[in-house]
Amino acid sequence: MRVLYFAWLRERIGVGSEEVSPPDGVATVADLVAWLKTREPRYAAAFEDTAAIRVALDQEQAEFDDPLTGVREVALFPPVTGG
Amino acid sequence: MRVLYFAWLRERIGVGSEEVSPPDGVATVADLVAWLKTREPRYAAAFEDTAAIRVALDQEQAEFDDPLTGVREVALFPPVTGG
Amino acid sequence: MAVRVQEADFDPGAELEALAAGNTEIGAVVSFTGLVRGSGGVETMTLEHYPGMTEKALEAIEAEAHERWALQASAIIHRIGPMIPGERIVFVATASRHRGVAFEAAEFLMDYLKTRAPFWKKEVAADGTAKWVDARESDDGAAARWAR
Amino acid sequence: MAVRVQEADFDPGAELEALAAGNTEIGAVVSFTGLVRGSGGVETMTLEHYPGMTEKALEAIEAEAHERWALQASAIIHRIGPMIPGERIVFVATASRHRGVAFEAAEFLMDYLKTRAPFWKKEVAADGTAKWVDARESDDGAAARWAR
Repeated sequence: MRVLYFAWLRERIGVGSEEVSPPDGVATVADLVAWLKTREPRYAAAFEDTAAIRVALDQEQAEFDDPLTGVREVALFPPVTGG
Repeated sequence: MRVLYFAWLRERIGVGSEEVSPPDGVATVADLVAWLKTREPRYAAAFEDTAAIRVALDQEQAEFDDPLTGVREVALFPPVTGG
Repeated sequence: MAVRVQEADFDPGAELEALAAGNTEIGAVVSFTGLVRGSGGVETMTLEHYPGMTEKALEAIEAEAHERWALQASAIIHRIGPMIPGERIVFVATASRHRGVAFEAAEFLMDYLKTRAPFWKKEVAADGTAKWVDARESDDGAAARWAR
Repeated sequence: MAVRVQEADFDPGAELEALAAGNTEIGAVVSFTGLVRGSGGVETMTLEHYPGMTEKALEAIEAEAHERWALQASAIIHRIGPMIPGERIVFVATASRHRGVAFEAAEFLMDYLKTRAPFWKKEVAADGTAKWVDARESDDGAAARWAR
Protein backbone atom coordinates (compact mmCIF):
# COMPACT_ATOMS: atom_id res chain seq x y z
CA MET A 1 0.00 0.00 0.00
CA ARG A 2 1.35 3.42 -0.96
CA VAL A 3 0.93 6.25 1.55
CA LEU A 4 1.32 9.88 0.47
CA TYR A 5 1.82 12.93 2.69
CA PHE A 6 1.30 16.57 1.72
CA ALA A 7 2.11 20.07 3.00
CA TRP A 8 3.31 20.27 6.63
CA LEU A 9 2.57 16.58 7.15
CA ARG A 10 5.05 15.74 4.39
CA GLU A 11 7.61 18.11 5.92
CA ARG A 12 7.21 16.69 9.43
CA ILE A 13 7.44 13.07 8.32
CA GLY A 14 10.25 13.86 5.93
CA VAL A 15 9.01 11.93 2.88
CA GLY A 16 6.28 12.58 0.34
CA SER A 17 5.34 8.97 -0.17
CA GLU A 18 6.31 5.47 0.94
CA GLU A 19 5.27 1.85 0.58
CA VAL A 20 4.01 0.37 3.82
CA SER A 21 2.86 -3.13 4.83
CA PRO A 22 0.64 -2.69 7.87
CA PRO A 23 0.03 -5.79 10.00
CA ASP A 24 -3.23 -7.71 10.13
CA GLY A 25 -5.78 -5.85 12.17
CA VAL A 26 -5.16 -2.51 10.41
CA ALA A 27 -8.59 -2.30 8.78
CA THR A 28 -9.45 1.41 8.61
CA VAL A 29 -7.71 4.73 8.00
CA ALA A 30 -7.79 5.38 11.76
CA ASP A 31 -6.05 2.02 12.32
CA LEU A 32 -3.42 2.89 9.73
CA VAL A 33 -2.66 6.25 11.34
CA ALA A 34 -2.52 4.65 14.81
CA TRP A 35 -0.06 2.07 13.46
CA LEU A 36 2.08 4.71 11.68
CA LYS A 37 2.35 6.61 15.00
CA THR A 38 3.96 3.56 16.62
CA ARG A 39 6.71 3.38 14.00
CA GLU A 40 8.87 6.42 14.82
CA PRO A 41 8.65 9.61 16.92
CA ARG A 42 8.35 11.80 13.79
CA TYR A 43 5.11 10.00 12.85
CA ALA A 44 3.80 10.29 16.41
CA ALA A 45 4.56 14.04 16.29
CA ALA A 46 3.06 14.56 12.82
CA PHE A 47 -0.17 12.77 13.69
CA GLU A 48 -0.45 14.20 17.21
CA ASP A 49 -3.71 16.02 16.36
CA THR A 50 -5.62 13.80 13.94
CA ALA A 51 -8.53 16.28 13.92
CA ALA A 52 -6.23 18.40 11.71
CA ILE A 53 -5.69 15.59 9.19
CA ARG A 54 -7.77 14.74 6.12
CA VAL A 55 -7.60 11.59 4.03
CA ALA A 56 -8.16 10.44 0.45
CA LEU A 57 -8.41 6.79 -0.59
CA ASP A 58 -7.38 6.09 -4.18
CA GLN A 59 -7.68 9.84 -4.83
CA GLU A 60 -11.23 10.19 -3.49
CA GLN A 61 -12.05 12.19 -0.34
CA ALA A 62 -12.68 9.74 2.53
CA GLU A 63 -13.18 9.46 6.29
CA PHE A 64 -11.05 8.05 9.10
CA ASP A 65 -13.39 5.15 9.73
CA ASP A 66 -13.48 4.08 6.07
CA PRO A 67 -12.08 0.58 5.43
CA LEU A 68 -8.80 0.06 3.57
CA THR A 69 -9.98 -3.05 1.77
CA GLY A 70 -8.67 -3.02 -1.81
CA VAL A 71 -7.17 0.46 -1.43
CA ARG A 72 -3.86 0.99 -3.19
CA GLU A 73 -3.16 4.66 -2.42
CA VAL A 74 -3.81 6.43 0.88
CA ALA A 75 -3.14 10.19 1.06
CA LEU A 76 -2.95 12.02 4.38
CA PHE A 77 -2.84 15.82 4.47
CA PRO A 78 -3.92 18.98 6.32
CA PRO A 79 -7.20 20.71 5.34
CA VAL A 80 -6.85 22.09 1.81
CA THR A 81 -6.06 25.77 1.27
CA GLY A 82 -6.08 26.37 -2.47
CA GLY A 83 -8.04 28.89 -4.47
CA MET B 1 -39.63 73.13 -18.77
CA ARG B 2 -38.01 70.51 -20.97
CA VAL B 3 -39.72 67.12 -21.23
CA LEU B 4 -37.84 64.08 -22.56
CA TYR B 5 -39.32 60.79 -23.77
CA PHE B 6 -37.48 57.51 -24.23
CA ALA B 7 -37.95 54.11 -25.89
CA TRP B 8 -41.52 53.28 -26.97
CA LEU B 9 -42.84 56.42 -25.29
CA ARG B 10 -40.61 58.50 -27.57
CA GLU B 11 -41.78 56.52 -30.59
CA ARG B 12 -45.47 56.86 -29.72
CA ILE B 13 -45.27 60.58 -29.04
CA GLY B 14 -43.06 61.14 -32.06
CA VAL B 15 -40.47 63.42 -30.45
CA GLY B 16 -37.57 62.80 -28.09
CA SER B 17 -37.84 66.08 -26.24
CA GLU B 18 -39.84 69.31 -26.24
CA GLU B 19 -40.26 72.54 -24.30
CA VAL B 20 -43.61 72.79 -22.58
CA SER B 21 -45.33 75.52 -20.54
CA PRO B 22 -47.93 73.80 -18.41
CA PRO B 23 -50.66 76.03 -16.94
CA ASP B 24 -50.89 77.00 -13.27
CA GLY B 25 -52.17 74.10 -11.23
CA VAL B 26 -49.77 71.60 -12.75
CA ALA B 27 -47.80 70.96 -9.56
CA THR B 28 -46.66 67.33 -9.69
CA VAL B 29 -45.45 64.81 -12.26
CA ALA B 30 -48.91 63.23 -12.22
CA ASP B 31 -50.44 66.65 -13.00
CA LEU B 32 -48.00 67.13 -15.86
CA VAL B 33 -48.82 63.74 -17.40
CA ALA B 34 -52.57 64.40 -17.02
CA TRP B 35 -52.12 67.76 -18.76
CA LEU B 36 -49.98 66.25 -21.57
CA LYS B 37 -52.76 63.69 -22.23
CA THR B 38 -55.21 66.52 -22.93
CA ARG B 39 -53.00 68.03 -25.62
CA GLU B 40 -53.30 65.50 -28.44
CA PRO B 41 -54.54 61.94 -29.00
CA ARG B 42 -50.96 60.61 -29.40
CA TYR B 43 -50.17 61.76 -25.84
CA ALA B 44 -53.39 60.25 -24.51
CA ALA B 45 -52.48 56.97 -26.22
CA ALA B 46 -48.85 56.99 -25.06
CA PHE B 47 -49.79 57.66 -21.43
CA GLU B 48 -52.80 55.33 -21.40
CA ASP B 49 -51.22 53.07 -18.77
CA THR B 50 -49.24 55.32 -16.44
CA ALA B 51 -48.34 52.28 -14.27
CA ALA B 52 -45.93 51.41 -17.10
CA ILE B 53 -44.22 54.82 -16.98
CA ARG B 54 -41.23 55.89 -14.87
CA VAL B 55 -39.97 59.42 -14.27
CA ALA B 56 -36.74 61.26 -13.56
CA LEU B 57 -36.58 64.89 -12.41
CA ASP B 58 -33.39 66.72 -13.37
CA GLN B 59 -31.85 63.29 -14.06
CA GLU B 60 -32.70 61.76 -10.68
CA GLN B 61 -35.19 58.89 -10.28
CA ALA B 62 -38.49 60.31 -8.95
CA GLU B 63 -42.14 59.48 -8.26
CA PHE B 64 -45.40 60.60 -9.86
CA ASP B 65 -46.46 62.59 -6.81
CA ASP B 66 -43.16 64.50 -6.58
CA PRO B 67 -43.52 68.29 -7.06
CA LEU B 68 -42.17 70.03 -10.17
CA THR B 69 -41.05 73.14 -8.28
CA GLY B 70 -37.72 74.34 -9.68
CA VAL B 71 -37.42 71.35 -12.01
CA ARG B 72 -35.92 72.09 -15.41
CA GLU B 73 -35.85 68.63 -16.99
CA VAL B 74 -38.56 65.97 -16.71
CA ALA B 75 -37.90 62.57 -18.32
CA LEU B 76 -40.68 60.04 -18.87
CA PHE B 77 -39.89 56.49 -19.94
CA PRO B 78 -40.81 52.80 -19.66
CA PRO B 79 -39.15 50.62 -16.99
CA VAL B 80 -35.43 50.33 -17.80
CA THR B 81 -34.12 47.21 -19.53
CA GLY B 82 -30.35 47.62 -19.78
CA GLY B 83 -27.63 45.30 -18.60
CA MET C 1 -14.02 53.46 -9.45
CA ALA C 2 -14.75 53.91 -13.11
CA VAL C 3 -17.90 54.19 -15.19
CA ARG C 4 -18.02 54.27 -18.99
CA VAL C 5 -20.88 54.46 -21.47
CA GLN C 6 -19.72 53.92 -25.03
CA GLU C 7 -20.64 52.63 -28.48
CA ALA C 8 -17.34 50.79 -28.90
CA ASP C 9 -16.72 47.25 -27.72
CA PHE C 10 -14.37 46.74 -24.77
CA ASP C 11 -11.74 44.17 -23.75
CA PRO C 12 -12.67 42.33 -20.53
CA GLY C 13 -9.12 41.00 -20.12
CA ALA C 14 -7.61 44.49 -20.29
CA GLU C 15 -10.26 45.81 -17.89
CA LEU C 16 -9.54 43.04 -15.37
CA GLU C 17 -5.81 43.67 -15.66
CA ALA C 18 -6.23 47.42 -15.08
CA LEU C 19 -8.58 46.86 -12.13
CA ALA C 20 -6.08 44.97 -9.99
CA ALA C 21 -2.85 46.55 -11.24
CA GLY C 22 -0.46 47.66 -8.52
CA ASN C 23 -2.72 46.83 -5.56
CA THR C 24 -1.49 43.71 -3.77
CA GLU C 25 -4.25 43.99 -1.16
CA ILE C 26 -6.58 42.56 -3.81
CA GLY C 27 -7.13 38.82 -3.46
CA ALA C 28 -10.39 38.46 -5.36
CA VAL C 29 -11.65 39.85 -8.66
CA VAL C 30 -15.16 39.07 -9.92
CA SER C 31 -16.45 40.07 -13.33
CA PHE C 32 -19.79 39.91 -15.06
CA THR C 33 -20.09 40.21 -18.82
CA GLY C 34 -23.51 40.45 -20.44
CA LEU C 35 -23.86 39.29 -24.05
CA VAL C 36 -26.59 39.74 -26.66
CA ARG C 37 -28.46 36.44 -26.92
CA GLY C 38 -29.64 35.24 -30.32
CA SER C 39 -32.71 33.43 -29.01
CA GLY C 40 -36.09 34.17 -30.54
CA GLY C 41 -34.57 35.06 -33.90
CA VAL C 42 -33.09 38.36 -32.73
CA GLU C 43 -30.92 39.82 -35.49
CA THR C 44 -29.93 43.14 -33.91
CA MET C 45 -30.33 44.66 -30.50
CA THR C 46 -30.20 48.44 -30.04
CA LEU C 47 -29.47 50.07 -26.70
CA GLU C 48 -31.00 53.50 -26.16
CA HIS C 49 -30.04 55.53 -23.09
CA TYR C 50 -30.54 58.89 -21.40
CA PRO C 51 -27.32 60.83 -21.97
CA GLY C 52 -26.33 62.73 -18.86
CA MET C 53 -28.46 60.75 -16.47
CA THR C 54 -26.89 57.39 -17.42
CA GLU C 55 -23.42 58.24 -16.18
CA LYS C 56 -24.81 59.82 -12.99
CA ALA C 57 -26.98 56.76 -12.27
CA LEU C 58 -24.08 54.36 -12.79
CA GLU C 59 -21.79 56.47 -10.62
CA ALA C 60 -24.40 56.52 -7.84
CA ILE C 61 -24.79 52.74 -8.03
CA GLU C 62 -21.02 52.25 -7.91
CA ALA C 63 -20.67 54.68 -4.97
CA GLU C 64 -23.36 52.79 -3.07
CA ALA C 65 -21.51 49.51 -3.61
CA HIS C 66 -18.35 51.08 -2.14
CA GLU C 67 -20.36 52.29 0.85
CA ARG C 68 -21.78 48.84 1.50
CA TRP C 69 -18.69 46.71 0.86
CA ALA C 70 -14.94 47.00 1.40
CA LEU C 71 -14.00 47.16 -2.26
CA GLN C 72 -10.50 47.87 -3.48
CA ALA C 73 -11.68 48.72 -7.00
CA SER C 74 -14.63 48.43 -9.36
CA ALA C 75 -15.64 49.17 -12.94
CA ILE C 76 -18.86 49.46 -14.90
CA ILE C 77 -18.96 49.63 -18.71
CA HIS C 78 -22.20 49.75 -20.69
CA ARG C 79 -22.45 49.91 -24.45
CA ILE C 80 -25.09 51.82 -26.41
CA GLY C 81 -26.22 51.62 -30.03
CA PRO C 82 -26.77 48.61 -32.29
CA MET C 83 -25.28 45.17 -31.51
CA ILE C 84 -25.65 41.63 -32.85
CA PRO C 85 -25.99 38.31 -30.96
CA GLY C 86 -22.77 37.29 -29.26
CA GLU C 87 -21.58 40.88 -28.74
CA ARG C 88 -20.76 42.20 -25.28
CA ILE C 89 -23.29 44.71 -23.89
CA VAL C 90 -22.22 45.28 -20.31
CA PHE C 91 -19.33 44.60 -17.97
CA VAL C 92 -19.02 45.02 -14.23
CA ALA C 93 -16.03 44.05 -12.12
CA THR C 94 -15.23 44.25 -8.43
CA ALA C 95 -12.00 43.71 -6.52
CA SER C 96 -11.61 43.09 -2.81
CA ARG C 97 -9.47 41.24 -0.27
CA HIS C 98 -11.81 38.23 -0.09
CA ARG C 99 -14.13 36.58 -2.57
CA GLY C 100 -17.44 36.85 -0.68
CA VAL C 101 -17.38 40.63 -0.86
CA ALA C 102 -16.37 40.71 -4.52
CA PHE C 103 -19.18 38.32 -5.52
CA GLU C 104 -21.84 40.15 -3.52
CA ALA C 105 -20.85 43.59 -4.75
CA ALA C 106 -20.77 42.45 -8.39
CA GLU C 107 -24.29 40.99 -8.09
CA PHE C 108 -25.45 44.19 -6.42
CA LEU C 109 -24.00 46.33 -9.23
CA MET C 110 -25.80 44.25 -11.86
CA ASP C 111 -29.10 44.13 -9.97
CA TYR C 112 -29.13 47.90 -9.48
CA LEU C 113 -27.91 48.61 -12.99
CA LYS C 114 -30.75 46.45 -14.38
CA THR C 115 -33.40 48.37 -12.46
CA ARG C 116 -32.01 51.90 -12.02
CA ALA C 117 -29.82 52.84 -14.99
CA PRO C 118 -31.70 54.45 -17.89
CA PHE C 119 -31.11 51.99 -20.72
CA TRP C 120 -33.73 50.48 -23.02
CA LYS C 121 -33.31 47.51 -25.33
CA LYS C 122 -35.01 47.17 -28.70
CA GLU C 123 -34.81 43.90 -30.58
CA VAL C 124 -35.15 43.64 -34.34
CA ALA C 125 -35.86 40.15 -35.74
CA ALA C 126 -34.74 38.81 -39.12
CA ASP C 127 -38.19 39.59 -40.59
CA GLY C 128 -37.83 43.23 -39.59
CA THR C 129 -40.21 43.08 -36.62
CA ALA C 130 -39.05 45.49 -33.91
CA LYS C 131 -39.89 45.02 -30.25
CA TRP C 132 -38.97 46.94 -27.11
CA VAL C 133 -37.82 44.44 -24.47
CA ASP C 134 -40.12 44.21 -21.44
CA ALA C 135 -38.68 44.74 -17.97
CA ARG C 136 -38.40 41.43 -16.11
CA GLU C 137 -40.10 41.07 -12.74
CA SER C 138 -37.25 38.81 -11.65
CA ASP C 139 -34.92 41.83 -11.99
CA ASP C 140 -37.06 43.81 -9.55
CA GLY C 141 -36.96 40.84 -7.19
CA ALA C 142 -33.19 40.57 -7.48
CA ALA C 143 -32.78 44.29 -6.73
CA ALA C 144 -35.23 44.17 -3.81
CA ARG C 145 -33.06 41.75 -1.84
CA TRP C 146 -30.49 44.55 -1.31
CA ALA C 147 -33.07 46.87 0.31
CA ARG C 148 -32.14 48.09 3.76
CA MET D 1 -16.30 22.13 -19.36
CA ALA D 2 -12.56 22.46 -18.92
CA VAL D 3 -10.18 21.99 -16.00
CA ARG D 4 -6.49 22.88 -16.06
CA VAL D 5 -3.75 22.63 -13.41
CA GLN D 6 -0.57 24.35 -14.54
CA GLU D 7 2.55 26.24 -13.44
CA ALA D 8 2.18 28.86 -16.15
CA ASP D 9 0.13 32.02 -15.80
CA PHE D 10 -3.08 32.30 -17.84
CA ASP D 11 -4.94 35.06 -19.68
CA PRO D 12 -8.42 35.73 -18.19
CA GLY D 13 -9.47 37.72 -21.27
CA ALA D 14 -8.61 34.86 -23.63
CA GLU D 15 -10.34 32.35 -21.34
CA LEU D 16 -13.52 34.47 -21.23
CA GLU D 17 -13.46 34.87 -25.00
CA ALA D 18 -13.08 31.11 -25.53
CA LEU D 19 -15.82 30.29 -23.03
CA ALA D 20 -18.58 32.13 -24.88
CA ALA D 21 -17.32 31.74 -28.46
CA GLY D 22 -19.94 30.59 -30.94
CA ASN D 23 -22.75 30.06 -28.44
CA THR D 24 -25.36 32.80 -28.76
CA GLU D 25 -27.54 31.18 -26.08
CA ILE D 26 -25.10 32.66 -23.55
CA GLY D 27 -26.29 35.93 -22.04
CA ALA D 28 -24.20 35.98 -18.86
CA VAL D 29 -20.56 35.21 -18.12
CA VAL D 30 -19.19 35.42 -14.58
CA SER D 31 -15.52 35.05 -13.72
CA PHE D 32 -13.56 34.86 -10.50
CA THR D 33 -9.82 35.48 -10.42
CA GLY D 34 -7.86 34.84 -7.24
CA LEU D 35 -4.62 36.79 -6.74
CA VAL D 36 -1.72 36.40 -4.31
CA ARG D 37 -2.08 39.09 -1.66
CA GLY D 38 1.02 40.81 -0.33
CA SER D 39 -0.37 41.44 3.13
CA GLY D 40 1.63 40.35 6.17
CA GLY D 41 4.93 40.75 4.34
CA VAL D 42 4.47 37.73 2.10
CA GLU D 43 7.25 37.58 -0.47
CA THR D 44 6.44 34.31 -2.21
CA MET D 45 3.54 31.89 -2.10
CA THR D 46 3.99 28.28 -3.18
CA LEU D 47 1.10 26.07 -4.19
CA GLU D 48 1.56 22.35 -3.56
CA HIS D 49 -1.00 19.88 -4.89
CA TYR D 50 -1.78 16.18 -5.22
CA PRO D 51 -1.08 15.27 -8.85
CA GLY D 52 -3.72 12.93 -10.20
CA MET D 53 -6.29 13.66 -7.54
CA THR D 54 -6.34 17.42 -8.22
CA GLU D 55 -7.69 17.13 -11.75
CA LYS D 56 -10.24 14.50 -10.69
CA ALA D 57 -11.46 16.64 -7.80
CA LEU D 58 -11.81 19.73 -10.00
CA GLU D 59 -13.64 17.74 -12.70
CA ALA D 60 -16.03 16.35 -10.08
CA ILE D 61 -16.73 19.85 -8.74
CA GLU D 62 -17.35 21.16 -12.25
CA ALA D 63 -19.63 18.22 -13.11
CA GLU D 64 -21.65 18.86 -9.95
CA ALA D 65 -22.11 22.51 -10.93
CA HIS D 66 -23.46 21.42 -14.32
CA GLU D 67 -25.85 19.02 -12.59
CA ARG D 68 -27.17 21.75 -10.32
CA TRP D 69 -27.40 24.66 -12.77
CA ALA D 70 -28.23 25.14 -16.44
CA LEU D 71 -24.74 26.17 -17.52
CA GLN D 72 -23.74 26.66 -21.13
CA ALA D 73 -20.02 26.50 -20.32
CA SER D 74 -17.52 26.65 -17.49
CA ALA D 75 -13.79 26.64 -16.83
CA ILE D 76 -11.49 26.09 -13.85
CA ILE D 77 -7.77 26.90 -13.94
CA HIS D 78 -5.51 26.53 -10.91
CA ARG D 79 -1.80 27.29 -10.85
CA ILE D 80 0.81 25.38 -8.87
CA GLY D 81 4.37 26.24 -7.85
CA PRO D 82 5.87 29.53 -6.63
CA MET D 83 4.15 32.88 -7.15
CA ILE D 84 4.60 36.45 -5.94
CA PRO D 85 2.01 38.98 -4.68
CA GLY D 86 -0.20 40.28 -7.47
CA GLU D 87 0.05 37.08 -9.51
CA ARG D 88 -3.04 35.14 -10.52
CA ILE D 89 -3.52 31.81 -8.68
CA VAL D 90 -6.95 30.60 -9.73
CA PHE D 91 -9.66 31.33 -12.27
CA VAL D 92 -13.20 30.05 -12.55
CA ALA D 93 -15.77 31.13 -15.11
CA THR D 94 -19.37 30.19 -15.80
CA ALA D 95 -21.66 30.99 -18.71
CA SER D 96 -25.44 30.71 -18.79
CA ARG D 97 -28.53 32.31 -20.28
CA HIS D 98 -29.19 34.49 -17.24
CA ARG D 99 -26.98 36.11 -14.65
CA GLY D 100 -28.41 34.57 -11.47
CA VAL D 101 -27.34 31.10 -12.51
CA ALA D 102 -23.88 32.21 -13.65
CA PHE D 103 -23.21 34.03 -10.36
CA GLU D 104 -24.42 31.17 -8.17
CA ALA D 105 -22.52 28.50 -10.06
CA ALA D 106 -19.28 30.53 -9.98
CA GLU D 107 -19.57 30.97 -6.20
CA PHE D 108 -20.29 27.26 -5.83
CA LEU D 109 -17.22 26.35 -7.89
CA MET D 110 -14.99 28.53 -5.72
CA ASP D 111 -16.52 27.36 -2.42
CA TYR D 112 -16.08 23.72 -3.35
CA LEU D 113 -12.64 24.24 -4.85
CA LYS D 114 -11.54 25.95 -1.61
CA THR D 115 -12.68 23.02 0.54
CA ARG D 116 -12.38 19.95 -1.70
CA ALA D 117 -9.51 20.36 -4.15
CA PRO D 118 -6.13 19.14 -2.84
CA PHE D 119 -4.04 22.32 -2.90
CA TRP D 120 -1.94 23.70 -0.05
CA LYS D 121 -0.46 27.19 0.21
CA LYS D 122 2.87 27.96 1.83
CA GLU D 123 3.88 31.57 2.39
CA VAL D 124 7.47 32.70 2.67
CA ALA D 125 8.06 36.15 4.21
CA ALA D 126 10.87 38.57 3.34
CA ASP D 127 12.81 37.40 6.43
CA GLY D 128 12.69 33.81 5.17
CA THR D 129 10.04 32.61 7.64
CA ALA D 130 7.89 29.94 6.00
CA LYS D 131 4.33 29.21 7.04
CA TRP D 132 1.65 26.84 5.77
CA VAL D 133 -1.59 28.76 5.41
CA ASP D 134 -4.34 27.62 7.79
CA ALA D 135 -7.70 26.60 6.39
CA ARG D 136 -10.34 29.27 7.06
CA GLU D 137 -13.50 28.31 8.89
CA SER D 138 -15.38 30.81 6.76
CA ASP D 139 -14.55 28.65 3.73
CA ASP D 140 -16.22 25.65 5.36
CA GLY D 141 -19.22 27.83 6.12
CA ALA D 142 -19.37 29.06 2.53
CA ALA D 143 -19.25 25.48 1.21
CA ALA D 144 -21.84 24.25 3.72
CA ARG D 145 -24.54 26.52 2.29
CA TRP D 146 -24.64 24.39 -0.88
CA ALA D 147 -25.40 21.18 1.07
CA ARG D 148 -28.53 19.35 -0.01
